Amino acid sequence: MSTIDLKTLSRRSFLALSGAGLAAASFPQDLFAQSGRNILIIASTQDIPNYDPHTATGYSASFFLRNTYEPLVRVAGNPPEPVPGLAESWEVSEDGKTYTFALNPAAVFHDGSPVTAEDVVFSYQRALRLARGNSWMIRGIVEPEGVTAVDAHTVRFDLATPFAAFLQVIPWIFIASKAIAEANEGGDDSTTYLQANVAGSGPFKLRRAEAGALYQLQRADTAWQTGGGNLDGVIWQIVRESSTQRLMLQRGEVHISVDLTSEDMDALDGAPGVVRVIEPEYRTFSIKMNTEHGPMADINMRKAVAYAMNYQAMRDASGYAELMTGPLPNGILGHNPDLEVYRTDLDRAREHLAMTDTPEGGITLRMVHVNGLEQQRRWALIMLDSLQALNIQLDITPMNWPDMVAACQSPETFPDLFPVYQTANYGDPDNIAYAAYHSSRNGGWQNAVYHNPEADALIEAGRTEIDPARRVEIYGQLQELLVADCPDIFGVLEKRRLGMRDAVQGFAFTPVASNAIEAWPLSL
Amino acid sequence: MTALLDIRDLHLSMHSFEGAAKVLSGVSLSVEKRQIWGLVGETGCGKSLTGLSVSRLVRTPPAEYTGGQILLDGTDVLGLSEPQMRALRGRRVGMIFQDPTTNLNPAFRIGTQLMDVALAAAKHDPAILGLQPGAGRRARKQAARKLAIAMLTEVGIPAAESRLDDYPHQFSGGMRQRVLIAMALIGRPDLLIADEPTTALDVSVQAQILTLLKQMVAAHDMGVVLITHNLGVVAQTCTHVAVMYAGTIVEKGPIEAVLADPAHPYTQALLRAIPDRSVKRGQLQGLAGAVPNLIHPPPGCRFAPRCALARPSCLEGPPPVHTRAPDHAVACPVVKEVQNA
Amino acid sequence: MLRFILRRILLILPVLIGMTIIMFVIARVLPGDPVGLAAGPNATRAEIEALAREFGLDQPLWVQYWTYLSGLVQGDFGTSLFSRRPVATDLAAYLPATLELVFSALLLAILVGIPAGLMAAVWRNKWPDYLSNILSVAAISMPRFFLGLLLQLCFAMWLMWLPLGGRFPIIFDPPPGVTGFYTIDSIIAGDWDSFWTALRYLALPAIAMSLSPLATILRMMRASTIEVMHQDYVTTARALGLSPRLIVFKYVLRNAISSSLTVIGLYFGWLLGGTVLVETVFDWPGIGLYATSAIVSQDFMPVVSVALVIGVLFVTANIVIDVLYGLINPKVRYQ
Amino acid sequence: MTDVPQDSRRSARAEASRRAFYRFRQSRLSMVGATMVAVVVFFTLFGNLLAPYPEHVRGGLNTAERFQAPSLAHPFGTNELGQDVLSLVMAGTPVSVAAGFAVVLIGTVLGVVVGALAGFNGGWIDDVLMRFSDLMLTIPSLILAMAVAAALGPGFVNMIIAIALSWWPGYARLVRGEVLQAREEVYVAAARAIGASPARVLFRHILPNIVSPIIVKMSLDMGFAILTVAALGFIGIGVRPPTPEWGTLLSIARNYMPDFWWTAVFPGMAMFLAVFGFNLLGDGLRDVLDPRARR
Amino acid sequence: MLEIENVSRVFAERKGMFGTSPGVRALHEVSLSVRKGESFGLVGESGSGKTTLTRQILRLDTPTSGRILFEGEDMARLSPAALRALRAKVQIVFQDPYASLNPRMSVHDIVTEPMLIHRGILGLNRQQRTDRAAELLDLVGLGPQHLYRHPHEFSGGQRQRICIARALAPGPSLVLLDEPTSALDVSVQAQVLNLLIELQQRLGLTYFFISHDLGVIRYLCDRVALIYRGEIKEQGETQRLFDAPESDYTRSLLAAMPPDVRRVAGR
Repeated sequence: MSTIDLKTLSRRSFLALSGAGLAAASFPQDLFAQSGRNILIIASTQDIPNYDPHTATGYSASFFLRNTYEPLVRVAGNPPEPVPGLAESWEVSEDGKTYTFALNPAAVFHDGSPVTAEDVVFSYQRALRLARGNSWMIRGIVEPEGVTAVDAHTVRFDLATPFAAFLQVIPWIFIASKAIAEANEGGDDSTTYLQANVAGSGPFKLRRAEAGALYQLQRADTAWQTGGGNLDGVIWQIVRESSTQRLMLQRGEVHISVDLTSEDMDALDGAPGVVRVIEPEYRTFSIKMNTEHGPMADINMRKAVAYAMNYQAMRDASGYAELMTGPLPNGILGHNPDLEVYRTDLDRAREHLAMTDTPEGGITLRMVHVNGLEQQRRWALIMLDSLQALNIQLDITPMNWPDMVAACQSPETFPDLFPVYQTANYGDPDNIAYAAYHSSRNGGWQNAVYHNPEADALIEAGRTEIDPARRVEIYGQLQELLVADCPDIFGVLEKRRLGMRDAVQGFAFTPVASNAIEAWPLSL
Repeated sequence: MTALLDIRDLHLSMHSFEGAAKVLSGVSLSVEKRQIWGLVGETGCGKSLTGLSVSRLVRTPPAEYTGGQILLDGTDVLGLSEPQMRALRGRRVGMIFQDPTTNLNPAFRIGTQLMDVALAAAKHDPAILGLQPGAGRRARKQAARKLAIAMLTEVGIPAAESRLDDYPHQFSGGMRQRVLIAMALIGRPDLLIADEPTTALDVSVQAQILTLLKQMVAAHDMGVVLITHNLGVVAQTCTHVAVMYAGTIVEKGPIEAVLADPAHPYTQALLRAIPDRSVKRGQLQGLAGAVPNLIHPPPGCRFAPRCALARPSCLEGPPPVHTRAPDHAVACPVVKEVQNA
Repeated sequence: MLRFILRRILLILPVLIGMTIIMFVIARVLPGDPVGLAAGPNATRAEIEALAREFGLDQPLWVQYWTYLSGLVQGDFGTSLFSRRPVATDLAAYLPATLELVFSALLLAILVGIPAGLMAAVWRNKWPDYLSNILSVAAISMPRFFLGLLLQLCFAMWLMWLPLGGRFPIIFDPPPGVTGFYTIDSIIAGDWDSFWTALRYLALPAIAMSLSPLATILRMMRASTIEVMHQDYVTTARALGLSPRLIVFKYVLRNAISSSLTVIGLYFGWLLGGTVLVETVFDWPGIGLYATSAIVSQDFMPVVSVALVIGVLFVTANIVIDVLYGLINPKVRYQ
Repeated sequence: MTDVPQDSRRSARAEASRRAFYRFRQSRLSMVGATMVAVVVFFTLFGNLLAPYPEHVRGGLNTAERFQAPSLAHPFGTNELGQDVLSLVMAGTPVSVAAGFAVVLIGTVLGVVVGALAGFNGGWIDDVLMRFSDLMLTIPSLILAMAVAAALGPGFVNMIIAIALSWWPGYARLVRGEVLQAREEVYVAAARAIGASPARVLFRHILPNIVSPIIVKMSLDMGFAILTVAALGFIGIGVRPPTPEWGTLLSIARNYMPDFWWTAVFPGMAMFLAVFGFNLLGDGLRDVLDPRARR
Repeated sequence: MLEIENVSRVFAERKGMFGTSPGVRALHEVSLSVRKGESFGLVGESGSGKTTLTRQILRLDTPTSGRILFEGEDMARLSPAALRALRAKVQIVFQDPYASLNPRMSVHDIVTEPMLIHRGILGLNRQQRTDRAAELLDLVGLGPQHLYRHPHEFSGGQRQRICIARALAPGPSLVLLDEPTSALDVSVQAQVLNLLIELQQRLGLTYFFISHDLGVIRYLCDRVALIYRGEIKEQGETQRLFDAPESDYTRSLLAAMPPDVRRVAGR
């Protein structure tokens, strides 16, 4: 390979080479540059089924929207901090209820028209109106009439209640062009149009979409953002097997792979031209228990299971991960690393089991894992193995995600045990606390059944409190309460695993939605 | 003068799961030009195998020739290589089989099939097409086509030229058999083997085809072996007859001699079993017993177990052949004794 | 002949209606909550109900069916509950990929299977026949997905001769679309580099798909050749001195192929239905992958539509086979 | 008097089966197939007992020994949870074979009922039943099975139901064709002429004479049923964990290729060999039982 | 005993793959009568409608028009029970002895089956049926030692004897013989023909004998009818028909007959 003069390598020879699959294991990523343009290729298992900025969810859609749309504020750094997006600057009132954003006058949509405060108002109202996608993050906090255009480049938010994490959630509410949206209203609030078209002001625009295969973005000629890298385009390529992603990364056929397993990371260790990013983040992975119905409604049964669980196997099977200490992600604001939590202790497990109605075990518990989620499957098997010590059988049911969501609607249909990831969309304890333990979320998958008025009160207090010290105190109490109540088997925090070609420049890890890569700062 | 076809003491075994069946044991038959030999016998007596052997169309294995010769104009076909054999088929020996429906390829026009045979024959004898050697492909094809038309006309197919492009299923049974006769004769063979050519046809059509056969023999100076189980057909058509039983020829000779004076008990029994005008109801005589197992055939005369005249000596060895009248041969020791006595 | 074709084409209609009814009944009788997924993990019950209303899923089954059918008449295959894209758009994008794969596999199977079957019959009970017999049973027994994985393991992962998966190097635009078949499009465009590239991407999945039909066609061809060689007309042809070559390649081949045709028609449908597995292994962006993801998310319209398209293609293929059969087989033609 | 016929009856049967067995043995491949099936049946019966790590079959794991390459202790290596792959593959035999057999059996029963009804009655019953099975055949079977299995949720029984649902039309067509053919046999006309009732004609004269092609199809289908079961497992909608089904094992293992190839290759080979055995056996049976199809 | 009055049978048009074939007129205004105790011969070439006519008589098929009377009763109007009873009285022997025996059944089962079906009429118990089967085998010249063998173990002639035994089992008065000897060799044919004559004399049977072989017809039948393309061309006493044929068709058929073998000899 080294004999090839990269400068003169034409499209023709590139095709020949890529068609041959390339005999050498190291495929010089520079070849991509020789294709004439700097195009970054990201491999992911996940398709982008929908890119309406106000209804789409999932990290693949997040990737798409973060690069084609612009929110008021972006998030960057580790720990994550709000940085200017459309808003050049912002002010917060003393009581934390009024936010005023000054828009960047240079900001223009892909069609060249300027981004105005009206577009912001339109977008927030539309998000709340459609009530899908990320709007749950601001529901009850931002009311439609609470967003007002002060002037063409100033927007004011009057919050219904103070919200400590407000600046952390608005990166996920994207601003679409009111003019384009209204021109394509189509009787359905533009949803048909926007799920397949882009009306954003992000640095990239859509060039090619082949559902299920790839989405190619192209640097917008109107890009007004500053400080970017040299990318001409980005391709989000769907590669369903992580091992394939890894091989492609090794061969240089992709630049970034966002869904690698720990085994893949091990295999990449020392691979030439590959950089591994293994960073802690706030995504929890725990096993929920049915605190309301069936054997797990008995706290002693929950504790028995929590003590019986083989935490070492859990950690082993999770690869790059650390065991959680309590309900909140390690290292997040208010997290108590000294919390005394459950660890494998069969004697204590049997003690607690003896206090239940079935002191000898002999029962069968039901655990659901979601089809296709390998780690959940592993945990189900570990649970099965662990429970054998208590003479408890485990019935493992793989379910499709929608069926599982449906099963979450009532305690009667919720399984005894259900492992679940909770991704942190924003780096605030409220994210996990509210989503996973507040009773208002009952019936949803994040917290199907657990409710405890004391916990609710603490969560609400933590949410509306602005003083960080006070919040640490509140979350400290909440953690102790939750450990005592044992609604979950607190699992692991998996480290984020990204694989990257060393040619990728300008990457800075941030622990929120870190696989929805922002391409603007990157260079090849 | 050597005979056109001279089968000498032919032995054929057929191997199967049960063992080797001696399906032909010492068959001898000599056919001259302008003779029509009827080869008659019951199912499984070896008539068809004898006919197929002349063209060497019996698959070996499972069959195996264990003795004898088949001389065609003095050449033993059993000693020929497959390509040499191919040169004889169609050109020296023509064949017609029983079922005109299955013997024509349904996927090809009859013209194509006739012309292919003519062209194959012309490879070994260019004179058939009436062309100089080295004539072009086109010319050969055209000559073959002309020949096919002539042949079809000769076997009595009206508007032959227009029917060349028809497919077999567009012909009636009798017409198909005429086409097959044309195919068998297009290479101008000296010998024609016709294996039950009329069995599948209705009586009225049968008569026409047999008449046609006789005409063809006269016109082309051929020898014919007509294989049939129907003595009526033999009586109608043949000049000579050979009666087969269990792989042997028990009696053969000119048709008048054999039919008027059947010597072999089997021939006699066969004739007595035919319901013809002279037989009154209830007077027909069948033949008791069954055809012997050819894997372990009876020693000596194979007909002995069913024979009314059989005596212990019949089982001792192959029955001696003796001549009863000129060309009238019988393989039966008893008859000989009776005659001598 | 033309009337026959027309009538057969008209007969597709009841098939379509029947298939859609069956699929509708099956999809609706079975448990599952497709709306739940489509609404997203954070949806409330009210939102789910609203979505169900939007898609008419709260209507009685026959109303839903009627809506679907009347849309179908106008080429509207409904909308994906999950992506909210029109299914017709997706199908238009995925179908050419699948067809290219299926046709290549079938072509390979025919081009290798028919001569190999003929040879096996000619060399009956000799070693090439035994070998082809063992290999073809093995090929039929080999799960396509396992074969795909092995091919991938050998040729893409270890030897690295061929790509792991996909259809074309993604940083390049595929050849300009006329047919949607990259190989043919690149030939049309005269772009040989693209052609070889497309072919290399096609190679492994096509081989993985073709092995089983290849073996079946081989066996079928062998059996029918042997059967034809036992026909009386072949004996007659031999008795009249035609050369073995002429007999085999002219007289036998045409008759034997016509009985193998039906198998080829059946295999077309089987391949279409079975692309799911190979497409999954090779990330081939076709309707199989599309159907799989729709099935997993219980997205009804794409599943029905994919089944429908495959069904119609299958029926169409059989019409084509019937016509071909008639062309080869004069008896049928003139009846 | 009665002894003689009894005796001859026995000898006739013996002769017929001896002949069939001879024909079967003639084909070495059939014998290989029969041997392979015998091995498969052996593992079906005893696979669970013979597994070197029976606790792994029950779901036990050992995360300290993840992804061990094949060795003496673990001839097929270990998987992502440190389970012995050999044990899982052995224990997977009964799953696949039982599922395949159940599918074929249900398909046969349904197909015979439908096909016999259609072929024997003719008329509109035939039309309706056959149009329906034609439609079912038109719907791509794998997609249908996947859709049904996905909707019913994973599980051994659900999977069997899903596959059998798309399996019976093949039998219905076969049986109908055979019944139609048998209906035209002279001995059937003879039975009707002596006044046999339709039921008698069907059960005494037609069905016994079409058993052979059905058995042949069943034996040939066994392999394909096992394949389909594995295919559903591979797509990820097969049995429930920890049931060690081959397709499911393969589907999980493909994530670990090429480094941990043993987790994929051994279950795949097991699948292939089992199907291979059944297909060879089915071929042999066809040669013996269904002389019409014999080459 | 059997009256066939103006029976026609038209097969409806059939839809083929490439088009429709028009209706086929298999029988046209056929009228015949068979007297008790006689042998009635029906002669015709292939496709002349012989087999279609037998199917009508056996009620395996229904005529398009016309009626068939058996012992004075219109068969079309019989109750199911009466039709079953009639089935015992009218029996058939088919042409092909290889195809007309169920290969899965033993001779015992084959021969006792009609008795089992008509046990209501015949009133035979199991043992009696077996005994009668043995008698019947004896009657047709096969020993009872063959009772538990299967059809494939028999030669064609023996099979045809089994078929005859089966036909006789329910005690019929009319036996249809559909070319019963045309698949047999001539020596075997003679035996079977003689057996038929003997049985007729012993049991007082009426035969409806179908054949394309004029020789066999002449040998066996008292009266004969010629059928050509579904129409009766001529019928009458056998001797008269052979000596003084009236229709052209009969004449041409007789002309096509092979000559008597013995006469050739005297040529």
